[in-house]
Amino acid sequence: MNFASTERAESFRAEVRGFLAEHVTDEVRRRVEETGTHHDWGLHRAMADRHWIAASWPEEYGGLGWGPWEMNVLEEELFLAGAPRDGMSLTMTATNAIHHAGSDEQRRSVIPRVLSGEILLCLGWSEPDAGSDSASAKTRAARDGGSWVINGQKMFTTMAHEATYVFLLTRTNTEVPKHRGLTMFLVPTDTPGFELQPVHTLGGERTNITFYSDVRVPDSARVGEVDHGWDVMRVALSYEHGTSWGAHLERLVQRGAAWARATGRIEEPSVAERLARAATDAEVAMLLGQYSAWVGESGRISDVEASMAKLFSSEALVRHSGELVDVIGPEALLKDGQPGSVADGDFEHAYRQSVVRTIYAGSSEMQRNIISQRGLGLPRG
Amino acid sequence: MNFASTERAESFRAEVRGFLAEHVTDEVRRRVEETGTHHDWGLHRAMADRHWIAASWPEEYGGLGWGPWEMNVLEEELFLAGAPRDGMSLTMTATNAIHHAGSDEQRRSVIPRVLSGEILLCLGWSEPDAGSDSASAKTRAARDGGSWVINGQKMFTTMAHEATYVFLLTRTNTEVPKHRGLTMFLVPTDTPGFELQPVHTLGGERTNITFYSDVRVPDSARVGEVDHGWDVMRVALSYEHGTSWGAHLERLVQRGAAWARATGRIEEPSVAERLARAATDAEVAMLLGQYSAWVGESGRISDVEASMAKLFSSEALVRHSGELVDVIGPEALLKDGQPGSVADGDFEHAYRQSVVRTIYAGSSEMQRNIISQRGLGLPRG
Amino acid sequence: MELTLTSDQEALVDAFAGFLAKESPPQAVRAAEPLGFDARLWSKAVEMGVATMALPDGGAALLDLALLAELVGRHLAPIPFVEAAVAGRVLGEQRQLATIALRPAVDGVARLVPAAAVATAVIALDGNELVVVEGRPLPLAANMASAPLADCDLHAGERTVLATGAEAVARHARALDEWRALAASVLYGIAASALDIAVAYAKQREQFGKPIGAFQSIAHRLADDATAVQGLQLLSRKAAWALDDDPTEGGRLAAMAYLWGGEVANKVAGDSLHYHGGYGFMLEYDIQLHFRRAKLWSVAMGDPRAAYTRLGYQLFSGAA
Amino acid sequence: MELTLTSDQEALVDAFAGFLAKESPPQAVRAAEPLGFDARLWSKAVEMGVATMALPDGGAALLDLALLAELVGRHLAPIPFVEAAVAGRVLGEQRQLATIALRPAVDGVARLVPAAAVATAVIALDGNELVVVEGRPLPLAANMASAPLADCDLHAGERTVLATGAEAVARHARALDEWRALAASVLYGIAASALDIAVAYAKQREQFGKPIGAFQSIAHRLADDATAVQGLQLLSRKAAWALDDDPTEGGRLAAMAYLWGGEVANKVAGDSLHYHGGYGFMLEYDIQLHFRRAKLWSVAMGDPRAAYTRLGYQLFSGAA
Repeated sequence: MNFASTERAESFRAEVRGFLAEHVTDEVRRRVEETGTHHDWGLHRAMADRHWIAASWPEEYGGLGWGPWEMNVLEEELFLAGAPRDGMSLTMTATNAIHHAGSDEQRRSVIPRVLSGEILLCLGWSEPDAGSDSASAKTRAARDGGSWVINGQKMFTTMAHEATYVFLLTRTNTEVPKHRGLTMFLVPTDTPGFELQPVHTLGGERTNITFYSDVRVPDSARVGEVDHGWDVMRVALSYEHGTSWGAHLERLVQRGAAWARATGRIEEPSVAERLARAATDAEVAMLLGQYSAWVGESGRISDVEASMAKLFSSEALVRHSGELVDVIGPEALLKDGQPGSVADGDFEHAYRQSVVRTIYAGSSEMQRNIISQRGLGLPRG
Repeated sequence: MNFASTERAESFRAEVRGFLAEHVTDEVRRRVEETGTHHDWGLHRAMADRHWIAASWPEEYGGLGWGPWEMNVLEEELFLAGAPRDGMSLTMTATNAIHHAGSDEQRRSVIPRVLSGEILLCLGWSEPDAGSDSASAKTRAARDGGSWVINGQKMFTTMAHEATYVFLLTRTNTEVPKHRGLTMFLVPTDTPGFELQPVHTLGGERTNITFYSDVRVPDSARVGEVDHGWDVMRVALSYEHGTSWGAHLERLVQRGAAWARATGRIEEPSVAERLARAATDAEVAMLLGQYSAWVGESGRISDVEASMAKLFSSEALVRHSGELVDVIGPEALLKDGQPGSVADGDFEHAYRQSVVRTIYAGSSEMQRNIISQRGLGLPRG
Repeated sequence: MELTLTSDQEALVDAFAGFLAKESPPQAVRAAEPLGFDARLWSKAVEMGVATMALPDGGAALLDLALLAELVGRHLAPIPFVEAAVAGRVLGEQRQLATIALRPAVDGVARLVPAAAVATAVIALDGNELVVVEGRPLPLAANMASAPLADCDLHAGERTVLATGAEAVARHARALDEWRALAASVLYGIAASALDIAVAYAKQREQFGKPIGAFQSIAHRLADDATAVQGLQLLSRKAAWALDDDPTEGGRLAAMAYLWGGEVANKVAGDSLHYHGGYGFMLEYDIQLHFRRAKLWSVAMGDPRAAYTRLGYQLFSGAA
Repeated sequence: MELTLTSDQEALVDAFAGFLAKESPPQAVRAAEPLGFDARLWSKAVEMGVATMALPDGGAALLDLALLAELVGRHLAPIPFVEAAVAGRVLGEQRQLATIALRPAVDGVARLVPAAAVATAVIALDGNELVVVEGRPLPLAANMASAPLADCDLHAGERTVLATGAEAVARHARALDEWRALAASVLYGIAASALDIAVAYAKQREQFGKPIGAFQSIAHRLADDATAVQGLQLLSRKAAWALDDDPTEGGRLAAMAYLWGGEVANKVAGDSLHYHGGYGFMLEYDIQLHFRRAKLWSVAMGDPRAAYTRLGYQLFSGAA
């Protein structure tokens, strides 16, 4: 047993860090901030050039064969650099599912363009009445000869305005229990009848509502078997669990400590104490993430471990982003660019953004269900 | 609207405080500590002499006609003085139910002896498999001619070793839903077949398991109608809700502040801060209790308000008793009488005792159910 | 203790609640962003007399003002009711429109003064002088809460010294106690409204075939939140009452109410936001308005932890 | 990162776990109260070699000791394993039975030294001297946790100065880092065992017609607790590993692990006690044993809040 990172991982780390220092410029960050679109085509394509978009994939499929451990390093560094990554992470969640469950034609037509950085995919899962409970989706896909006609509406289709396809969850059967009447499609966003409406959020991120009015796709757009969409979703969901959420908190602590040192406030006992507590939580959060990656690296299912990492780090981020604002006082809430604003408005931004991290990619409540039921073997309520 | 106490209540307060200073001697406290029996006959009878045992009752029934507000003052002072009060509070919970639901004969034979301080009653409600869920009681009472034969076992029959009667919840019908097959009895503790076994607890309190083996009582021992015991229980439960739980916390804060001042530790910022936080919670806890008393005084049902007061003050007590031990360090955990022990071991004692206060008289979970369902109108789970 | 509102108080609350329900709906609150000031709303409120009633001869007790401040919080009304009330009581007269700096000036500048971006008079403690500086509204310091904060150079306008030395300090301290009590009432209003929104949403929103309010994980947190909100109502009202009627307790209670209020409002608004799932983050839902405002009110005077420490010294240190 | 135990580690853990399961069941833990020491158990443990393996030439890494300390915590074993291990590493040899004072002596007296009521040698920092004082076990300072604490007069026995000045301070600081890492492991063991007890009870105990573990209010808190326990396992093991293998990180991680460990163990033991309802308070249930011990371990060095503050200075203050 040892906690040392591998030389290989650390040499990746150095390489990634150097790359990000070059590509995640202040201009990139500013554009992300202004548009709320957490994606930068320049960064994305530069990463694609290095095969980092799907680095975990075998080399024969266009990846680098990195294990969860190296992927964790990559993600940690992306978070620590404050790099925009929604585009690549949403795209890869869908692409992993297509890789596993798609048709040969889908793999051929979609995957190379994803890996080259040419296109993005987005996820059409949530609906107005189906948030945590995705399986109760009502967006309808009806067979019409050799094609399907889709009608409905999806919430939070983040990145739809940049994506070439929506990886769409639809209902194809209402006569069976909800999990058994779902089918997945890959819907091109230029299909007639597809429309979107931007949604602006508290954290500054832009997302979308997407509308489907008699959207017609051929049967070849179907991913997986008819009425077996939930199986495909489960594959996708298993890739949605990142492991490096703790890096958000680590970044916040580093920024907070830099501020406290620069202003001399670190000399106040309660400031030192709060930063030490935050740093301790960050250490735990990073370790839980690394543990989850290590379990994955060992070839075991790491759903419970991933849930622990996500639950702990997102809840800790909420606590500590609030605490840091308290430490700093009203100046912490000034917008970036205002006279007297602190750390480029990072703390007010973190405070606004943190709560959403306890919601997306599985709310804290869903994570606690997974941990208590799958991890501890407690009965369902 | 005003927050001033009434002159009448404050003159009670002065009187009660003087009385307690005289009767709650160090010797009384020591005996309570040693035996774990939170009752002192001398104090109890001195209170009975003043008609304080049932001060809320009308004068014609042997009380003083005090409203919830004055009762709250009395209870606050009892808590602040660290007076033993299990004997009187358990007795009065049962006696209130007998007063409302008992037969004339029961009222005549029991109540005068209670009010004179001659006897105590205890509550036989909890069972091994029925804690928060009292209505699932299994202790069986079976009719046999003109009498009843009782068999079963009760947990946490606190004060049974001093009491003359157990106010006993039994099952008389297994063919109906659980709440509708219960009957209450008043069982003399000298009845053959009644036995008890002491139970010693973390907080130092002594309670008992009571056993009922072919305990035979006449039908005149029944309180309320056959199979309508739950109605009687509800009356009793409505009297179980005290309002002055906050005074426990206030007492702890006062002791903590006295210690911090005496040792000079109050000059440490984090010590001052923690005491101020505890004092703030104590203020809130006392106010919630007073509010509940005031709602009761106004003639309205105060179940939600009482639940809030109990929930908040017991959970705050757990937090702050732990914090105070932290502030003081290992010395806080020394037993009373050890060289270097702090405040007569009050803090280690409070730490051990505090958690049970989140359990008895309705666990925090039960209080949250009451608040969310009756207070906020949320649906049952 | 008598917690029923008097008939006068009830009439006052009813009138102002009706006014704000009509004139300060969420659309108006949004429209007033990012300055956080609705001039039309304020002039109507002034017409109603809510600004003048705060004055020493306006006939209102601080508790009456607290009841109005609760409503300002509930409706997130973009008017400097609290600032103007406190400043008016310092000046003894109404000026169009006065406010007060919560932190002592440093090098002659009072930083992030509430309402200074819309006020024409700023009261501040500048060294050992209590001053009022009159001039035009100052440039907005744009912030997360859309509050009309501004920095104020105390030598840049028409400066009048109101008091010096101990008197200056005492008058400023009294004003801050009043501000704390009224800010606690605003925080109560924000928290109570965030709770109402959460409860309504939890009853209506269904997941897994039942209202989310039927899940204990949400219902029990709401019970804790409701308890905290009830406690805050009592504590903030008691603080306002005590500042008038129980002077030895007023300062202590105002400090407690303000600090507790900050904790409660941030927790309840944050919880309510969380229960909304993704919807809470959509700017078109109202709860984010509460979430952003609660935080600024709670840190307007600086680090709450430091304030708890000062309160601890004040309450328990033999020295103080 | 490789988190699988080596085969040596696994053998060590299996052997000691088997030993403690047999020799230190809850009855034995109770029987050892209030002194908190089972002499027979300790001499068997010494025979097994768990005391000597801690020595510099005993061949054990600190991580190996941490794995054993976890088991001491899990079984609440009434033996001074941690104290003897840390003291042995200071002395470089095994003495029957050495311990170490965690706080510097004041006026020549080290207060509430762990295991000093059963030890014959006490190491302490006395001014700028690192001393060992030999003599008989000292009178028990009876305490809530039933731990063999005692006050030690550093001039009352046979006193040997081990080091002076900077060397004394450095050796003592190193020993405390080791103590912190091993104490964190004990706290992990207590927390993990309290969690196991809670989970087993929540599956078996029924109320309102279902196991209490099916209620979200309990299940979700258990999920939080399980997460904290997992985090503590990782952090405490990493701290022990780093003290040997990554010296620049060891002290920081040991401080974090110990402080976090105290929080987790107290929370999880308190929660577990709470889930037991009234039964948790019956002395015959085991969970109260965990609850009482967790608190002492967490405050043995004094106020954890002050320790967090020192850690903050150490991590972030340019001056340190």
